Amino acid sequence: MIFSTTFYDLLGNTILTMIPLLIVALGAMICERSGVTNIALEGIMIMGAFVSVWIISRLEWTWVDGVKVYWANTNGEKSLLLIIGFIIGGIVGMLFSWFHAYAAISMKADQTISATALNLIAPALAFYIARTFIGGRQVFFNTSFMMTRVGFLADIPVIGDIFFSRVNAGLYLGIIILIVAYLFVYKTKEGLRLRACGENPHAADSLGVNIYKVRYRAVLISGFLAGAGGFLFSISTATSFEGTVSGYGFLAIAVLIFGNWKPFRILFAAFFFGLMTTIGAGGNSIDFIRTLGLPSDFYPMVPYIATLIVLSFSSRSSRAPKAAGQIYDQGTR
Amino acid sequence: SGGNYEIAMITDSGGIDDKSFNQGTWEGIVEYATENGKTYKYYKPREVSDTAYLRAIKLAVRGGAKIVITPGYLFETAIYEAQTLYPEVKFVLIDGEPHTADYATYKTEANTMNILFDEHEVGFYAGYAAVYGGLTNLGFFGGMAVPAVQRFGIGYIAGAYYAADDLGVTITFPAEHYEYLGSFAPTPEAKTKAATWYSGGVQVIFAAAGGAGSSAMAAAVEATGSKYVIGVDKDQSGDSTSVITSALKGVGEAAISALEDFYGNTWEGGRTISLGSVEGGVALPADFSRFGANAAEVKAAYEAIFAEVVAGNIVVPTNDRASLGAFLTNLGVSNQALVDKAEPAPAA
Amino acid sequence: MDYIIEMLNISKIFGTLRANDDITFQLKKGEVHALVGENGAGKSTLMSILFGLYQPDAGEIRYKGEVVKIHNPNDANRLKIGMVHQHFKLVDVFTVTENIILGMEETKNGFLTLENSRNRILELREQYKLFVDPDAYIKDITVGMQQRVEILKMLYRDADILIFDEPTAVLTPQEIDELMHTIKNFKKEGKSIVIITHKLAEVMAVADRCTVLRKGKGIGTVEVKDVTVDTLAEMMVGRKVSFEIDKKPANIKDEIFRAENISVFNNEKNKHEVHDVSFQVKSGEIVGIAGIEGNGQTELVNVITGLKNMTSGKLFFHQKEITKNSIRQKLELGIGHIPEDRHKHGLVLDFNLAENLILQSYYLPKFQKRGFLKKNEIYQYANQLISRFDIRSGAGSASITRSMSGGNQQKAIIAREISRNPELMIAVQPTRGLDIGAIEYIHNKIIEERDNGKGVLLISLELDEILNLSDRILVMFEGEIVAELDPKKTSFQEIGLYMSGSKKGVIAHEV
Amino acid sequence: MKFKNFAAKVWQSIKNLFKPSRYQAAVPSLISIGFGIVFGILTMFVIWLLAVLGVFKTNNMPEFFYGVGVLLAGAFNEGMDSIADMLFAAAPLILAGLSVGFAFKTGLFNIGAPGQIVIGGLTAITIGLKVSLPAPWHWMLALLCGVLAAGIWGLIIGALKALLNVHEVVASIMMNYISIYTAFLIIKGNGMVNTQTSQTLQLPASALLPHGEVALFAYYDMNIGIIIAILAVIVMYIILHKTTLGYQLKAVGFNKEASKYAGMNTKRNIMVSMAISGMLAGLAGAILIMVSGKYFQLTKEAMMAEIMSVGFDGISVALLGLSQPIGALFAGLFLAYIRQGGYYLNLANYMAEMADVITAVIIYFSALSTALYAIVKNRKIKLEALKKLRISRRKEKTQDGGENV
Ligand SMILES: Nc1ncnc2c1ncn2[C@@H]1O[C@H](COP(=O)(O)OP(=O)(O)OP(=O)(O)O)[C@@H](O)[C@H]1O
Ligand SMILES: Nc1ncnc2c1ncn2[C@@H]1O[C@H](COP(=O)(O)OP(=O)(O)OP(=O)(O)O)[C@@H](O)[C@H]1O
Ligand SMILES: [Mg+2]
Ligand SMILES: [Mg+2]
Repeated sequence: MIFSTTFYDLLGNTILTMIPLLIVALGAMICERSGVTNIALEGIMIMGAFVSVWIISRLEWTWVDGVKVYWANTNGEKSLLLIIGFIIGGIVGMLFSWFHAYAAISMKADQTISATALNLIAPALAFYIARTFIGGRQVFFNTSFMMTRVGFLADIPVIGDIFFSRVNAGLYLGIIILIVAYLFVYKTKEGLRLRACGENPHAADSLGVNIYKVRYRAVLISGFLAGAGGFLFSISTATSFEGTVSGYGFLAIAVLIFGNWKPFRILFAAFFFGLMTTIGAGGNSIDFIRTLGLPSDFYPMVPYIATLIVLSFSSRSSRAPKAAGQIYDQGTR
Repeated sequence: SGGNYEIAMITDSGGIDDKSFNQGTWEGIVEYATENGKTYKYYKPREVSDTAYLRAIKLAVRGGAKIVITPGYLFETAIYEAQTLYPEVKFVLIDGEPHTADYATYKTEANTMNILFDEHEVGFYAGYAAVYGGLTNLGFFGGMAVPAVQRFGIGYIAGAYYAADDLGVTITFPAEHYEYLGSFAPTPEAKTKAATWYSGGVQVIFAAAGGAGSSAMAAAVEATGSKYVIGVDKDQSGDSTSVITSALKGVGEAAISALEDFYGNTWEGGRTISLGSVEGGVALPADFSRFGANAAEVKAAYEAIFAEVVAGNIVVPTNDRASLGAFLTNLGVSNQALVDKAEPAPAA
Repeated sequence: MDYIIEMLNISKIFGTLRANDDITFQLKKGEVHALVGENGAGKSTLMSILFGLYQPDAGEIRYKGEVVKIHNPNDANRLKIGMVHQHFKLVDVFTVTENIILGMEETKNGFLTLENSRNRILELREQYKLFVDPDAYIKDITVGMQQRVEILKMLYRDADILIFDEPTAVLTPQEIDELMHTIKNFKKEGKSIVIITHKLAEVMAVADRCTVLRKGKGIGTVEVKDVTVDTLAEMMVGRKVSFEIDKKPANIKDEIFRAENISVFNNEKNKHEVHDVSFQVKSGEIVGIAGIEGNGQTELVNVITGLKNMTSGKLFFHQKEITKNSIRQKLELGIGHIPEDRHKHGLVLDFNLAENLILQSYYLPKFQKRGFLKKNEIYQYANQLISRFDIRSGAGSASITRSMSGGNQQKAIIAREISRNPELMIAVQPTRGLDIGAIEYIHNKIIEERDNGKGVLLISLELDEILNLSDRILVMFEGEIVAELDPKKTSFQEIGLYMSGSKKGVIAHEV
Repeated sequence: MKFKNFAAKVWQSIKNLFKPSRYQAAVPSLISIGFGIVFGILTMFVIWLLAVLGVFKTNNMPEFFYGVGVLLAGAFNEGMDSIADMLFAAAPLILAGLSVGFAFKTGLFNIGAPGQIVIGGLTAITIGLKVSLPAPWHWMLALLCGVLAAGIWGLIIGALKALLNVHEVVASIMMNYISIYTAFLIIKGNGMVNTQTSQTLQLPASALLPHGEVALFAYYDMNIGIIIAILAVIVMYIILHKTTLGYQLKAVGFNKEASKYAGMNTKRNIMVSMAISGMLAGLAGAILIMVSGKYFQLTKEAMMAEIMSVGFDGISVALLGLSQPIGALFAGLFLAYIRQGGYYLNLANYMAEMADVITAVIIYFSALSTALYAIVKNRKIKLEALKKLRISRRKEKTQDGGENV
């Protein structure tokens, strides 16, 4: 290796924190670019994570004469499980976000209110169901997103070490989603219409673009990514899910705004935040930081303070989609 | 209605499924009650505050409770009030002793029984087994710095160095690999911390930190080389393949024996019993298979050291830095930094 | 006679208001049909219905004789109906091309391809002489160009029935001429055109027939060649209206306000929005600033009032320098400002009328005591202004301004500014989009101010407004004052030439 | 004479208070409360049914009818005790709701209330433990400092927005996390930790909010918190609707550009309203913690679940209360009431979280019903207008068949 292990760990752990943020924030970007704000991400993540993790935990083992036997052992089988979980999480998130879409788009309701409602109900509901049907808050699972080696690619120097050995499979998903999201928003006609709806729905409407359809689609997409992101988050954070995504839904909103509603700036924002979190958590086992000899309660603050500092320099030019958060009503002129 | 439920448990914020002693206690109660056909139920307080806990106890009594079991030191003040308020009701306080909010007066009425555990002993076994099993680079996650958790940690340190001394190996346990996280939740932060430690060479982390332990397990599974976690309170080997052993704490058994006393009219309240190795309150699980090749020796060594402790030949330091310091010096070890971390000297 | 479009007995209701009340409108193939009426007469609404933006509550639409339902603009497009809206419907962060193709994009294996569309636009541009850069961003081009984009939108969807909603309100005489020319071309090609306008001269110039609306009702349709401007005006307003303003000769006294070498540099566009502008306003005169939208008038005004910072230059009020004064200080000194955009700057639409009438003066002892609002005084004051300036609204002083008609919103602003009794009144586009009645009223108010020895700085895109009111005319082009003219000695055409930069004059600076 | 005007003013504002128009606005909230409770009851029924059918096994059968009883009985389950509990619990909720609602009224989304609550509580604790003063002064000082500190915490967010254009939602979220660890730092750094429980130390009696001796025990449930909250409501109502300050803040909230045009200092106004919003949250935090037997627990989760949650509840309260001070009062009381009911569900073998489900559903429906209400109203108006139209047209027709020229 050319770099020290700590360097690779730093990257590895950064990726761990960054990927769910990236994916969820990208979803939110698509949503807000269509003119609908979505602060329900936290709730949607919880819902998606809860159901998908639950199902995964049921799928991953079977009883062989009274003994739990994990069948998903090889990378292949694990990946399969992960794909399943990812998709289930996404679908659940999608269904859940429909409530937001219905209220915000069809009913022209206040978007903050309906989103807040979803944030409220998700943990309560997950908790309730878990208690009642699983008999416990936690859902334990055994699947991990870590891939030891990705074939020959792992042998490429540096690149291989960073991207293809001991990587969080989420990384690939994240990158794929990033690229797809970018192409969708900037290179397709749906994307053009999406942005038009977020900037000036009246213009889009007068050209026969169906605002409602575009916005529904956008909200559901963000629902899917938030749900799937929730799954990624919990599966790569621990071996159990306890009905919380510890505020990462809100952090994703921060990342979205930090990223100025643009895909690659969102990537940067997520990476920056992930890096800071890693430094904060790795804290006193990273030598050059330990030498500072700060109180241990200072380290967890690092990512938030750092983000605020960066924001106060970078926010001057930040610009939200013009129509974001505004109810669209043909009548109003 | 509202029913009459004779056996009542008040949960703390964790709830009956915290995979820790709330759950342990609850399972004990359920086991006893179902076997003996008693009515039982748990109550969740409105919030975390002495007042709310007391109200919950009130509610339990209103619900027909004859015996109220409360897990955790947070109930100390509430029980202090309750025991005099409801002399006809029996109270079992696990991990604590009743006292006033300002700690001025401790008082345990005849209708109250306190159960403490010798976590330091099981911590000791955990550390001992780990090192004996060849894991010489250690770390510790504590949820927060309270006596029970500190006892786990201090015993762990003591055990580790004791084994090192026995085997004549040197172990690595720097102060920065011993932390009270200030969190019981599984978070990326916790996992990152564990991952960083593991790649820094740590082989095993004793996680007395609830869900944060689960993050350590995730990190262990994904780390290169074989990395392990030592579970806490219950046998957590089922939670992850990385759990090499667990520091058992018999809260369930404690609850059961208390109930047996109560229903067998052998209730002796007004006292604090402390359950250690002798009483079978703390131990490691019988299954050592995860130690792999040398599972057998480790098991044997553990049983030997267990006997020593029971016999009183080894006095495991409890939750004060002084005794830990002394213990280490006897072994000819000096790791003051670690000792300070284990029980921080209260700031001025 | 074959009608291509017939709108029969159309009614449209907003809340309790009958925007269209049993209107019948018939468009012949290949004719230019003018649609006139006061503000709020229902012109835009009627055409929005034809374009599928609104659904009529009663009545039917016929296309070439058979009944059609137009549920949305797509249906309209299918019938080859296109519309240039009064308030342009453009996405300003998109390029011209993107704006034009939106809704009928071409894709190659899933991805957007602009090439063909772009070429098509270039062709249309040549064919109709509608010059605009297909790759420019809307936010960077002038209103005139934006209108061309709107027209190109229609042509791109090769519409045969073209609706123009007040297209000339924002154009220079030259641009207007061009537009009229273009419209005639369309007619030659056999397209049918509806043009909504307040300027009867234009009706006379291009229209074959004219339909007049008043207060949501159809007053009638006439052959333009059979009528005069006055008859049309009378049909619109329901009474005789005088066009020439009786204006006493100005009696000009000493200087009130002076601007010295004002410059505003825009870093993003990397050019001067205002460059080295100097002028003065004397007591008792109206100084008119003419110019095409986007030549620095807005920036100049914002600098004077303090909404924008200048790069260099000085401002003097009664010879005292006020360059660094805050907006409030300027207001207190006695500068009144009728803003260009009544919704953005003029009013807090969610406040009621009373609350809006004290927007700059709420903190004065008159309306406030130890931080508490004197509600009674406030509402009394409001009621005074309401009666004095005859502001009409649903619930009087307590009516939320959002619910008021544009004309009355403007009246409210003018009432507020005049009643603050400022030394210098800066009036930007005071009559934009208002009807003859309202315009007449506001012009008289402005002249009243001047006759009371106030100084008035009038910025307008409407040349005849400038010519009729001003005692002195400054023309702005690309941020500079290119001419100072005497309204009695100059002409429409001359000013137009200066405005479009094709003529530069020597300016007698008297500073 | 002077007194007369004053009395008149008061009377006017009281009349204003009870203007039917205000209740008009409340109708959707009431409808949705109805919806929410019905939904809750249905859910409880389903759970009961599933339990009876043995779809899931449970240690104790839920008791449906009894459960509905205690839920609806809410704060009346244990007479005075539970009423006291409700008022006690309502006070911080009301204040948090005021905080968020006030920010809403002035065009800001103060999702930073949770952090400001932490700072308010932290400061109160610090003053309580580190300063020694006789009774009234001590708690008053603690309360005051809590309010001010949180005000500054809010001001930071406001300043970041006004001066550096940092989106207040992001700033708030960051500040929330920062507040937790700031609290830990200060508490541990100054030996305010109870090493036995890893909680903050017990506050001295002089630093506790006064509480009546209606109490059951030495320490007590109901205290003057609710009175403080009501005072705050009145003050905020007056500020918002009767003062130049409120006028300015609302103006800037509604239309920043126009306010600037009118010579108001918009940047300052944004900072001021964030500061005020923060102060209200700080007040909530202080009265939340200045209670015997209530502590900061030094874990992230505990801080979120026990302290910051009040701030997030504040959002619900504000929304349910239509961002109006009076609204916050009622919404706060209602939330406390239903939570109380949820708490007693313990007895009926339902989980207390049912209350949260109900609240969430209520919020959701309040979003819908506001819209629905508007739609229905417009449709009614429209139909009438149309009827008029037809009639008048029939008249015209009969007068003259004259169609357009
Ligand atoms: N979407 C709407 N909601 C409510 N009222 C409306 C709406 N659109 C138009 N109106 C009202 O209907 C009436 C007719 O409006 P319209 O825009 O058709 O008038 P107009 O003839 O175009 O006036 P102008 O010359 O100012 O454009 C006006 O009083 C207007 O306030
Ligand atoms: N002195 C008065 N004269 C006439 N009408 C008044 C007077 N005072 C109040 N009103 C009417 O009563 C309404 C409510 O008055 P006020 O503005 O004091 O209440 P508010 O609480 O500020 O209303 P909002 O909640 O809309 O701000 C005002 O909108 C106005 O219509
Ligand atoms: Mg119009
Ligand atoms: Mg008001």
